[in-house]
Amino acid sequence: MSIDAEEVAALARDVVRSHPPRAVPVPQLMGAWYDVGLTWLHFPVGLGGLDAPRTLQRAANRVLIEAGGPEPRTVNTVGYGIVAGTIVRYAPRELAARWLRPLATGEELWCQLFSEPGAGSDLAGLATRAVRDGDEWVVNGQKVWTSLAHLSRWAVLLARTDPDVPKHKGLTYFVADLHAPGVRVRPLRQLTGRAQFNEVFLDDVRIPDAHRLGDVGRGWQVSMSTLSDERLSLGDRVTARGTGPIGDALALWASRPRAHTPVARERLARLWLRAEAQRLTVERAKVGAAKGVFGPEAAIAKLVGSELSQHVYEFCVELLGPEGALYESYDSDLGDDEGPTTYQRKYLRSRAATIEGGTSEILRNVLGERVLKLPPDTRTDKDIPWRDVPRS
Amino acid sequence: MSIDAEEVAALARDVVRSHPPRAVPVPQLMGAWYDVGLTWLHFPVGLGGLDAPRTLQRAANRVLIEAGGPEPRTVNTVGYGIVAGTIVRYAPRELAARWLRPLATGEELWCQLFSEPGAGSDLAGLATRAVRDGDEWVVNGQKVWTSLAHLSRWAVLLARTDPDVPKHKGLTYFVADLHAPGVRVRPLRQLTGRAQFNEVFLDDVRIPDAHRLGDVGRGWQVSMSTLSDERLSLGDRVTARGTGPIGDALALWASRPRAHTPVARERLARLWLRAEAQRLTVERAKVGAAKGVFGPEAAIAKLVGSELSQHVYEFCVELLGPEGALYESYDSDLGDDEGPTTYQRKYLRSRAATIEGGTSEILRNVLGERVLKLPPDTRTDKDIPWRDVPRS
Amino acid sequence: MAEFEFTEDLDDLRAMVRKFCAEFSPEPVVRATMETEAGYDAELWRRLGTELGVLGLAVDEEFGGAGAGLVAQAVAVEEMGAALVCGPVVGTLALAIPLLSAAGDDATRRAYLPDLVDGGRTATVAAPLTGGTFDAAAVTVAAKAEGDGWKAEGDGWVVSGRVEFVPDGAAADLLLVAARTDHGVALFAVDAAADGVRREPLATLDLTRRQAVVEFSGAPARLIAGEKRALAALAHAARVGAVLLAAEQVGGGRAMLDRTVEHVTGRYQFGRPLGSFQAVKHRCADMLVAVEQARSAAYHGAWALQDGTDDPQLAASIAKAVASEAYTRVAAAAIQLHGGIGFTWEHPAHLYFKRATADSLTLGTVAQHVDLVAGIALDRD
Amino acid sequence: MAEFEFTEDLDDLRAMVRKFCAEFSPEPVVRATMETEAGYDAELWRRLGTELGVLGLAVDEEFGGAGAGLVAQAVAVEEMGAALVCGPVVGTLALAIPLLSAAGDDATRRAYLPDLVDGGRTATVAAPLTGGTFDAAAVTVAAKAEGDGWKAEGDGWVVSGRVEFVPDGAAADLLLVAARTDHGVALFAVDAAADGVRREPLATLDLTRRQAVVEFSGAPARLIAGEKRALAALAHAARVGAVLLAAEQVGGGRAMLDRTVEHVTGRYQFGRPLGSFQAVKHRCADMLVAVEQARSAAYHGAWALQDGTDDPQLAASIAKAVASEAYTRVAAAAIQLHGGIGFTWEHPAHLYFKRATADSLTLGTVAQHVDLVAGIALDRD
Repeated sequence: MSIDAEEVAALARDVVRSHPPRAVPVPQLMGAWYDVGLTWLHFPVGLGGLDAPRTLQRAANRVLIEAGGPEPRTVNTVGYGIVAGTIVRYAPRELAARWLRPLATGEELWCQLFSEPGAGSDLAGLATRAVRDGDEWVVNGQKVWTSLAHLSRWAVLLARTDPDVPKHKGLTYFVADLHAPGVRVRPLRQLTGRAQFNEVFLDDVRIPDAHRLGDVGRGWQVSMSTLSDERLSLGDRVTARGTGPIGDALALWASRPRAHTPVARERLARLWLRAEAQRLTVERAKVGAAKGVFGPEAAIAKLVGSELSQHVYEFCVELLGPEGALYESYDSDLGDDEGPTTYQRKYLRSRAATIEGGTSEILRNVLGERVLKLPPDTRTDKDIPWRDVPRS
Repeated sequence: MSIDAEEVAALARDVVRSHPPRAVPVPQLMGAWYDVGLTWLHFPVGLGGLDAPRTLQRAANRVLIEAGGPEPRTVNTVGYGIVAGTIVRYAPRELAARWLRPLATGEELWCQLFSEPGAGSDLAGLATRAVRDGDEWVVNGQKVWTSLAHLSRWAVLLARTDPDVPKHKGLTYFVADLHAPGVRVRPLRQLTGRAQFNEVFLDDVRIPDAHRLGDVGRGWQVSMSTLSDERLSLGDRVTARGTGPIGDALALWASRPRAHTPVARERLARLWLRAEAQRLTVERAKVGAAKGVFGPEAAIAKLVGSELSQHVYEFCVELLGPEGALYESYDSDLGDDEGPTTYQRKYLRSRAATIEGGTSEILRNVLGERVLKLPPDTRTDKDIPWRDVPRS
Repeated sequence: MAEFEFTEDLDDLRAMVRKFCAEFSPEPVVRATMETEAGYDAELWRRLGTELGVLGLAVDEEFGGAGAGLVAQAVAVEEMGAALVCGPVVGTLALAIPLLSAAGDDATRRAYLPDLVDGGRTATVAAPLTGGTFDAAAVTVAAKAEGDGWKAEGDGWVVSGRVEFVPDGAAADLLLVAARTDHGVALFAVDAAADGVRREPLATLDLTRRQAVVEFSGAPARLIAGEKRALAALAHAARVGAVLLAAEQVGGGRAMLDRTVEHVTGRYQFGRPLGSFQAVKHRCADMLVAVEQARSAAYHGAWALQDGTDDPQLAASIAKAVASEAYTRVAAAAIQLHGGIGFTWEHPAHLYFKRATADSLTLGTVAQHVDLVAGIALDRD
Repeated sequence: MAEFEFTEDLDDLRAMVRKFCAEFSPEPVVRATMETEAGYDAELWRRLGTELGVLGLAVDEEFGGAGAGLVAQAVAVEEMGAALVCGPVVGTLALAIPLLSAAGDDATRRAYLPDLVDGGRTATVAAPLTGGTFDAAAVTVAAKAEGDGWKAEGDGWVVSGRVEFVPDGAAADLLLVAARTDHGVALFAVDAAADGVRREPLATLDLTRRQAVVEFSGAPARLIAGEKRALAALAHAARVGAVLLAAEQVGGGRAMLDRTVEHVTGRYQFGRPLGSFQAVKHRCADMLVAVEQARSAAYHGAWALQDGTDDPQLAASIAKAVASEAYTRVAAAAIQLHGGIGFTWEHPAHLYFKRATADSLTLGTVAQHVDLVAGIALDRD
């Protein structure tokens, strides 16, 4: 616990010296990074960490990135942000060791089998069943909105193990092997023409009980701890003024001087102000997070950022004028929508921003109930067996 | 029933010829108007009507107004729009005759004792009690948001006669004499500094059972029939382009050429468009109403009009710049906020527009549930005795 | 017929078009058609013209139309919009037919209109109309008389130049072209199959709504109208086009609202129908308000142009501005209220959202029409 | 101190000011004070200066201040705004003190600042600052030297002219006046009690926030700064003023949010607390978002001006634009969510709504600051 930012940076410099990021393949680099304990500084020694305060993580990552290495999170998005913390908290050490290193190096990607077509925002209402059979569980159901499933080796899975208790109490959290028999992954084409997400069908998929994380019936609590990891990692991110969607709008603006009407200029300036207020709020949240103080800023960031991105790309498409009604192509290899692309595609893609990862409606509930402590909505589904809850 | 618009107009011309509106006092003019049966054409003969279709009313009113007479509704706002239809439907003929003529002439003004401080939008949750005592009822409680109470002789009153049944079922509808002992009217000062509304305190006020309109316990149904009268009268109103709040903004705009920035111009044009779309929607509703077809337009008109008026006066105050932060005076004789006044006062007054006469939240519920037939919110108060409903 | 008097005839017309679309252009047909190269089904278009007779409702009977007026045409377009019917609605119905009706002499109208009204041929307009009005200064095509000066008969002209963003430009049989002459801007008819016409289809955001770049290099052209008539007719066509697009936007918005109400009524979360949640209900109410306001604005526009009861440019810009804003907001809300499923290719919400976007960028953006409104309603005196 | 590091010192300061306001300026005191002629209680103001020492937090210790920086001053102003403390916050705290700090030489600062910081005297600035920046072209006062040219000592000048909308203009003891001279615009100090000074109080929308018209006719004036220093200092004061008003807006918005949450939690309709209805809850959530964004923008502004870490005009305009928008929206939402009671004179919501309105029209409207932001963030290169 006595390690400080300077020592962390020194360790990091050793790694990038012995494994020059621009020369060494990522898995090898990130393997060394893991072995030294720099991947998650606050994890135990031997599991990619040094039992150090997580606030030091930025010092390590800065060295890595400045030397040309990857932003670690991008190596295995779901694995870093959502899975690793859950594994280290709930998996036996031996399995954790088995899973974490290839997770950290990116050799085994992870995805998340949570959402279902029938559940939507009501995640705890999910219907995928896991039935115990000796030392194994047999899983049947359908998951959706799974990014990376077609590339992943492992998934964290939330399934219903007891339909006769209220919905939050009958869930259990598993690690599923996506190479196991009975798993079928189908890309889900989006309105952009691309497929960034998948449907995953689970037919009699067998999972060893050892791959259960947390107690039977405690899946909801386990998944909640995951969400708080996600929130804690906010502080690692970097935001610069005029980047992200508003950066796109600024670039478009600069390239279209003929479209510079006073009215459009004012509209863009107001978007810029919202983006900047938002960015500053995230910056403020980081300072708080570094001190262990978590305010409402993460939920606000998602809520405002997603709605803002829609308004920004609406502005872009209107600024394009008739050209905004063109599109490069809907024919596709079903690749994803990430990375540089056209304004029109981003405009379409932005429609999902207020749905994925918590709808704006749910986020406003969260702000109202968890932050402002307003009384909950009348609930009729909380205390009755899941089996009896009305469903579509 | 065979009377037509031409005959109605002829009758109206007779009245204005024999009682020249610019020469004869209003009560005398409107008395003659009533006696001929032109006040509410669809009412029975002898009660201010001719048993004629209400669609002919416009023909009569046009003659009156063109001859310099008052818009009849303004003679007794609440009486015409809300009370008269209820009286004619529920009061014994003798009492109806007693009440309607002075109502029509404006000699006895009416007001409405519905809202209560503890009920708000939940009108049916009201707490004013009426207890039977022989041939009378004894009423105790407090009403609020009563316009004209200090000038009125009579009021329609909704009171709880049975607290042991669900809230909608325990209400009864009365006519209260505001000159009766136990009635106290207190003006309620608004944020504008003026007092347009009153609080009315009822302490052991005695009402004869004959002044009950409708059956005991049927007050809710009676009050609902009142609301639909209000909606039906929409068609009588006249709206011209560029009048109302947007007219104020246009006048201000014309008077301040130095404030004509492109950005302000666009903002005003967008407000103008909303006002115009709104006006056209009311016009469309009138055509439908004349054919007996009632769509969602009346609720939309209230919802949009009230929010628009706020945005319009926000624009005005911002256009005024530093001058917008001035105010003529909060010292007042507690007069009301109607009639010509300053932009700043209208700006303040407009904040009530989305609250009075049905909040915007309630109106959106109405549009969602009654027009779009969406499923109702979870209700916990509908089927239990009023006495047991949780209250603040 | 007084404004907003929807007669029984109009109701019947609406029911007929709705039924036809439900039967012959349901969603699978729309999806199949939009994936074709042409982007529309010529046979379906012909049936709309002949069987239903809804392509020339505002055209005089003398020229093959129904003489029923622009309001009737708007009703038909609204229903076609609600069903996302693929076809040259913008090019032929909203622009070329009104343009020819206003610009051509009787002989010209007799020559062209009946085929367009029957749906046997399609046409479009190659002229700078993207700003919401006809912008004569932006004409990019030049016409040269092979003889001298104006001719009563239209032959003997050639046109050259390039026009971007021509609606339905790749499929149209007939191109109505605004071109600069020595005597000002005039209107010409060009056979799309003629030599000297090159068309480059554009990949569009809305696959049901195509555009093309059209390039003329000495293409033979027939003079339809000289400057005075041409300018007035092009301005008129821009307004009629705006009003008909507004009607289409009303139809699409209404369809999305209905669809959304159905979804949130039947779908349960947290043990309750989604639509019982106030946030969902209120957003639906806002969609309803938007659609109803758009309906008022669009039909006011149709009645005003039909009966001359309002400033035509003002009426058209009110219609287009209000309906564009409404449709895009309603379609976006529909996606949101459908949740993840509304974001998939399989669900029709995106088809409407894309149509709403394309409509809002066609014949003038909201900002451009707001500017036009400001010019008329605010800048006077 | 890094940006957004709210140290324990700042937390303590906040708690102290909050406690003081709760005790000595609760709502009844605010109401009583706002009905007085002066509109503020000189004794309370003096206590804020001496007992609490929160009027000169950003002033160097040498001149009687605490030398704690602008962020600390913003914290104090936020709390005073939350309590609607009546006093010359705009004139003295937000404008005159920063202006003197920036414009005066040491002797001048020693002469004026300690009394202002103590709260024993009040001051204001009579200069065209209503557009959000100092507008030298709009100066309406002329200064004439009784001797010749510039003087090192400030005596021997007289000023004449009329200035509208002077914040706290009627009550201020000292008037800092921008006036035109033969050598450009300079800054003068005028004793408000001097001959040749006439002040006409204005009836204000926000009774807790007074203004006046100030007219000078040959009033004796003391030169504080010549053109170069005057222009820079006036621009600086406009920015500090914008940032401090933004902090006040954050305080007021937060107070309204807290008040509203309390109301909708305790008030039942339809058998449930109002706050359990999603429409109410979501509107509260939007209020929270607005307040939090305003907080970020306001304190970024304070830190940026304190530490020089951002373009000062950009930082100030971000603060004022975001916080103005937030406060007016939050105060309006508060009235709405209180229902009828929120519209009464008895309920405090209107006091905040009027303060929000007045603040949004003081030292630049939202539109003016948006324009300033556009000039810096969009128009470059």
